[in-house]
Amino acid sequence: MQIKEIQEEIIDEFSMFDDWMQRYEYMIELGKSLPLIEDAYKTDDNIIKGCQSKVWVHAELQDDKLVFTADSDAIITKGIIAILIRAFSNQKPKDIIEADTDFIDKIGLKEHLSPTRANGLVSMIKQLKLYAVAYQTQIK
Amino acid sequence: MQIKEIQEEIIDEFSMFDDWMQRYEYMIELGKSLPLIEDAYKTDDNIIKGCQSKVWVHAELQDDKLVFTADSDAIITKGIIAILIRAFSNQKPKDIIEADTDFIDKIGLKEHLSPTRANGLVSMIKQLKLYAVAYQTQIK
Amino acid sequence: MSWLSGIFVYQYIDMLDINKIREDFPILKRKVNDRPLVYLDNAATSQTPKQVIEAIVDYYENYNANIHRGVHTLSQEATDKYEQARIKIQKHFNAAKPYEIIFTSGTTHSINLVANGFAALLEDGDEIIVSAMEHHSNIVPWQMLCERTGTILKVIPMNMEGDLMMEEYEKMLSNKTKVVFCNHVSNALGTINPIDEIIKKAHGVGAAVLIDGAQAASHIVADMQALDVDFYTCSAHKICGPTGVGMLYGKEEWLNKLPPYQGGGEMIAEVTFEKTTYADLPHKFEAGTPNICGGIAFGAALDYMHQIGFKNIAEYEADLLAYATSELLKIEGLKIYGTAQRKTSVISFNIEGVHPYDIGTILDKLGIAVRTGHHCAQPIMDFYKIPGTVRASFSFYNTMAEVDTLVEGVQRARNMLL
Amino acid sequence: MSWLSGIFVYQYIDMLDINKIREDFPILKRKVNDRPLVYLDNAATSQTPKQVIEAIVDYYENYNANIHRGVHTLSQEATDKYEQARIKIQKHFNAAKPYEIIFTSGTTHSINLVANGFAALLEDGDEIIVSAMEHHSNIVPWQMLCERTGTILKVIPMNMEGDLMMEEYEKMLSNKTKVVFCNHVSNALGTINPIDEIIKKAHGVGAAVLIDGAQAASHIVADMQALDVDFYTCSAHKICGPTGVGMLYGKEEWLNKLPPYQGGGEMIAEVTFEKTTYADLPHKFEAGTPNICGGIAFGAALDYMHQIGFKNIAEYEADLLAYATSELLKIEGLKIYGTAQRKTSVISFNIEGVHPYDIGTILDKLGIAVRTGHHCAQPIMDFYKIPGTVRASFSFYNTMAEVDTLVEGVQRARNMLL
Ligand SMILES: Cc1ncc(COP(=O)(O)O)c(C=O)c1O
Ligand SMILES: Cc1ncc(COP(=O)(O)O)c(C=O)c1O
Repeated sequence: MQIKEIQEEIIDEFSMFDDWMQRYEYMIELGKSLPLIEDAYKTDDNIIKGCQSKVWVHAELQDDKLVFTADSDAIITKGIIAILIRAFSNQKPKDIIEADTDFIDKIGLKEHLSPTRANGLVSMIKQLKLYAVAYQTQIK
Repeated sequence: MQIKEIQEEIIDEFSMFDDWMQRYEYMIELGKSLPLIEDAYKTDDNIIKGCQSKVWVHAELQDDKLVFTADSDAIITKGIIAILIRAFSNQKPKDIIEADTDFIDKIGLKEHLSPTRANGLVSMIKQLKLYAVAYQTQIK
Repeated sequence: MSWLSGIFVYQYIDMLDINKIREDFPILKRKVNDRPLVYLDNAATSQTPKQVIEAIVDYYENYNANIHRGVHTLSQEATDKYEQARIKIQKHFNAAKPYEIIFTSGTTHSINLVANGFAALLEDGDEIIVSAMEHHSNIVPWQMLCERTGTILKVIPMNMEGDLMMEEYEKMLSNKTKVVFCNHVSNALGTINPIDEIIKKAHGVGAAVLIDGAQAASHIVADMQALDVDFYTCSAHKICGPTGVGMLYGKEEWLNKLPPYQGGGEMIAEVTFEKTTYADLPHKFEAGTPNICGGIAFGAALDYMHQIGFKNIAEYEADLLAYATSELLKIEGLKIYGTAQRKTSVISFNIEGVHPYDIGTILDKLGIAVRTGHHCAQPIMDFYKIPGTVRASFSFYNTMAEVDTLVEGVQRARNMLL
Repeated sequence: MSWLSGIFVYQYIDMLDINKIREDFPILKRKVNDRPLVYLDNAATSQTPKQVIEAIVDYYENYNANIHRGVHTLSQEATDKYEQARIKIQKHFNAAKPYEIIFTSGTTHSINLVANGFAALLEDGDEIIVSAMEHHSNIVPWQMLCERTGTILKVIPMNMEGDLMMEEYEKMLSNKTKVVFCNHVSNALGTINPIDEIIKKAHGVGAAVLIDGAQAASHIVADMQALDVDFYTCSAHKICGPTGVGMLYGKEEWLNKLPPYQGGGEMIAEVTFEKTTYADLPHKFEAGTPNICGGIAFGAALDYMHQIGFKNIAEYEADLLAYATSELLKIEGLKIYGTAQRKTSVISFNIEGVHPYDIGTILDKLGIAVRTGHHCAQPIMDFYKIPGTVRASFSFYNTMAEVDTLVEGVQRARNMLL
C-alpha cells in the first residue's frame, strides 16, 4: 500500500470513535503492536530529542524500502510512534520524504502538532523524514 | 527666633501665593539670598548625594549654635536649601535634631518630600540633621 | 513617612472562604478540553488574582515611566511605587534594611548573581556544600563557579523519605567550607528543610548560607533576621505575582563584599572610559531598566497574600495535603516520593508500571493540570532511579472537590494505561 | 505550519491618524499638575497601547502557566504563544533562525550576556573598540570584561556635531581587534550611527560586532541578515512593550561559541552533581523561568507597531523633529547637542546659564515630561563639558500641538529662571 492509502485507512479507523477516550485507548492498543526496536539499537544516538518520554527509532534499508522499528518507555508515545511507523515504514525513502502529514490532524491528534509539544510528535516526523533523506542518498 | 517660629513665618509668607508659579518664583528669589558656602568648602565631601543637581553644604559651630552655608548649581535646588537653612541655621544642634519638618508640606513642596525625588530634599534634611548630631557630641 | 502608611493591611480571616477567593482568579473559570480547569501545577507557577492584574493595568494606564533620576511626575510616581514595593518585600521578609532587597528577574537570576560574586571571593581548594535535593537553578550556577575557581562541591545526601541526612552535613563542614546553599522547600518532594539548623551549623565554621526560597515563599513566611540567613531568594510568579521578577535578600555586609554582577545604567556612580565607580546598594546590583511593573505587581501580590493570611493558607493547605495524600494512597500501585514529616502541599507520585508522562496526558484530557517529568531536579530522579514523577501541587485556591477529581482522574488513567 | 499563520498582518496606513492612535494609549488622557500630560520622555520608556495591555491581561486571565516541558494544556498554550512571539521578533529583525533570538530581561542583560561570554574567548592584549557616545550599559560590562581578561578598550572619538570620526575608527582596527560595540542610535544625542560601515570594517579584520539597538528599535527596522551583524539587542519597554523583557539576536555560530551566561532550569540537557551538559539554542542562554507574559506582550507590541507601520512612523517622527528643532532654536540662548545629519526624534538641549534640572522641574509643573541629567551617558556630558541636558524625545503618538506646548514651556521656564 502507498503511504496515502495507509493514512486513509488510519483515518477511517479513527473516525469510528466519538470521544478522546476511545481514540486514546485505540492508540494505546496500537502501541502494543509496535514493531519493536532491537535492544542493541536502543542507544542514546537513536533517542529522539524533544520528548519528555524516551523514544528510540531505528531505520534499515530492505531492498529499496525503509523499515522502521521503535520503542518508547511511555505507552501513549508508543502509540503515536506506532501510527507514524504504520504510515511510513516499508516505503521508499522518496515517498517518505514527500509524504503529507495531514492525517495526524484528521485523526484528532492535532493538539500534538505544535513543535513545542512535550511529546515530540513533530520531532518524530522530522526524524523519520531525516532517515529517509539519509538513505535516499545511499540508494543513488 | 526658634525653629518653630521661623517655620511659621515661612508658612505665612508662602500662604500669600495662590499658584505654584508664584511659589517657585519666590523660592528662586530666596535662592538668591542663600548664605553662600566659601569656595574652599565646595568639595566632593560636602556634596549631598541623591540630588540631580549639585548641592554643597558646610556647617560651622559658632558658640553653641550651628551655622550653615550652601550652594547649588541649580537655582530651584538653591531655593530649597535656602529655605531649609533659613529654618535651621543659627540654632542649637539639639533643636535642629528635634525639629519637625512638616512645614515643607505646608508651603506646598510636599511633592518634593518623597525619598526618591531627584532633587534630594529628603537627603538635604538628613544631612543637616547629621551635621547637628555630629556637632552635638562636640559640644558636650 | 506618610507615603509609606497604608501599605500593610494584615487582615486575617479566620476561615478561608474558598469560593470567594476563587472569584479573585479569573483563570479558574476556564474550561480545558471541555471540562472545568483543575489547576494543580502551582509549584511551577501560581495563578494571578485580579488584584495583581489590576495593579499591572493601573501601572500601564496611569504612570508607566522609567524610574530613578527622572524629574517628571510620572517618573516620580513610578519610582515611589517601585520603592514602596521593595519596602513591602522588606517587611514581609523582615529584612533589616530596604536596600538589602535586590530586585532580580527571578530566583535563577538571584542565585547566579550570588554564585558569580563568590567567584571573586573563593580560592582553589575552598569547599561549597549543596543539598541532594536542589533545583537545577541552585546547582548549575555553583558548578559553573567551581569550574572557574577550582572550588570543590560537596553534596548533603538524603534518605528515601526525602529528608536530608544532617549528620552527614555536619561531618562535611570544616573551615574550608565557604558557602552552603540549599532550598527551603524541595520543589520535587515538598520537603521543608531544617534551614535553621543548616544556617547555624554553617555559621559555626564561618560559611555563608544561601537559601533558595522559590518553593517556600508561597507557603511559609521566612524571617531574615530571625533566621540570620545570608542570602534568601524567591520568584514572584510562584507567589501570585507576575512573571519576570524576583528578589534576592542579602545581608548588607555580604552585598557589600560581593562585586557587582551586571554592568549598566543605574548601577554606577561615575563612568569614564578610564574608570567606573559603583553605586550604593541596592543599585549596585540593579543594572539597567528593571521590571518596573513587575516589581510593583510583586508588591501587590504580597499584599493580596497577606490579606488572605499566611497562617490561614498554611492551615488550609495542610488539610488539602493530608486529604489528597490519604486518597491517592488508596490507588493500587501508587507510590509517593517525598514523605518527610514536614512538607508543603506537593505530592510527587508514580504508579507502578506506568510512565508519568502517560498519566499527565490523560489527566490533561480530563482538565487536570499537573506537572510530569524530572521537575528540574534530575539528581532526585537519579536517586530514586525513576525517569520522573507526576507532581500535583496544591494552593489555597484549590478545593477538596478538586482533590476528588484528581483522585478519580488518576484512577481512570491507571485503568486505561495498565 | 498552521499555528504560525496569522501572526503578521502588516496593514500599512498611508497617513497616520494621530488622534485615533492616541486613543490606543490610555495614559495619554492623564492630567499632570492639572494639565494634560505631554509625554516627551519616549527615549527613556515608551507608552503602552491598550492592545499590549490586553495581551497581558489575556495571558493572566486565560493561560498563565510555566512553559516548556509541561504536558498540560495551559502550559502548551503558553509555550506556543511564547514561541510565536520569538518568531514575530525573528521576522521583524529578519534573523535567519528563530533560535538566534534569545529572550533577555532587557538590553543591559543582553550586553552583559555577550560581554561575559567573550571573557572566555579573549586574551591579554586583545583589543575591543567602543564608540564615544555609548550608554553606560554598553560601556560598563565591557570594562568589567577588560578587568577580568586584560583586554584593552579603545574609544572611537566623536566631533562636536555628535558624529563618530570614522577615519579614527579605521586607524584603530587591526588584527588585535576582537569586538566592536556601538549603539545604532545614541540615546543622548539621537545620532544614527553608520553601523553598516562599522560592521563591514570590523569584519574586515575579523572582529565581531555588537550593535545596541535600544534606541533604534522604535524608529528603524534593522535587518540582521542584510546588516550581517553578529549581535543586536533591544528592550521591549522602549518599543511600546512591557518592562522586564528584551531580546538578543546572535548569529548562530557566535551563540554556539559563547559559553552560557546563567545556570539554571531550561538551559541544561543533563544534570548530575559530577557533570552538566547544556541545552541547544536558544535554551542554553535562557536559564530559569523567563518573563513569559513579557515575551508574549513584546510580540504584541511589534504587531501593534507594524499595524501603524514603521515607514509611517519614521516619516511622521521626522516631521516632529524638524518642527521641534526649528521652533526650539528660536529661543534665545538655547543650544542643541547632537546635530548630526541623520537623527531620530530626540532633542538634547540646554539654555545658557540655566541648569537642565531647573528647566525639567518647571516643565513638569506644566505637565510636560522630559528627561534631564546625563542620560546614562556621562562620557558625552564630559565631552561637551556640561552637567547634563534637557532631553525631549518624540514618538509617533505625539502631536505638533505638543511641540508647541513644549516650546512655550521652555520659554516660560527661561523667563522664570534667568
Ligand atoms: C542606547 C541605549 N543602550 C542601552 C540602554 C539600556 O536599556 P535597558 O535599561 O532597557 O537595559 C538604553 C536605555 O536607556 C539605551 O538608550
Ligand atoms: C526550588 C526551586 N528553585 C529554583 C527555581 C527556579 O525559579 P525560577 O525559574 O523562577 O528562576 C524553582 C522553580 O521552578 C524552584 O522550584
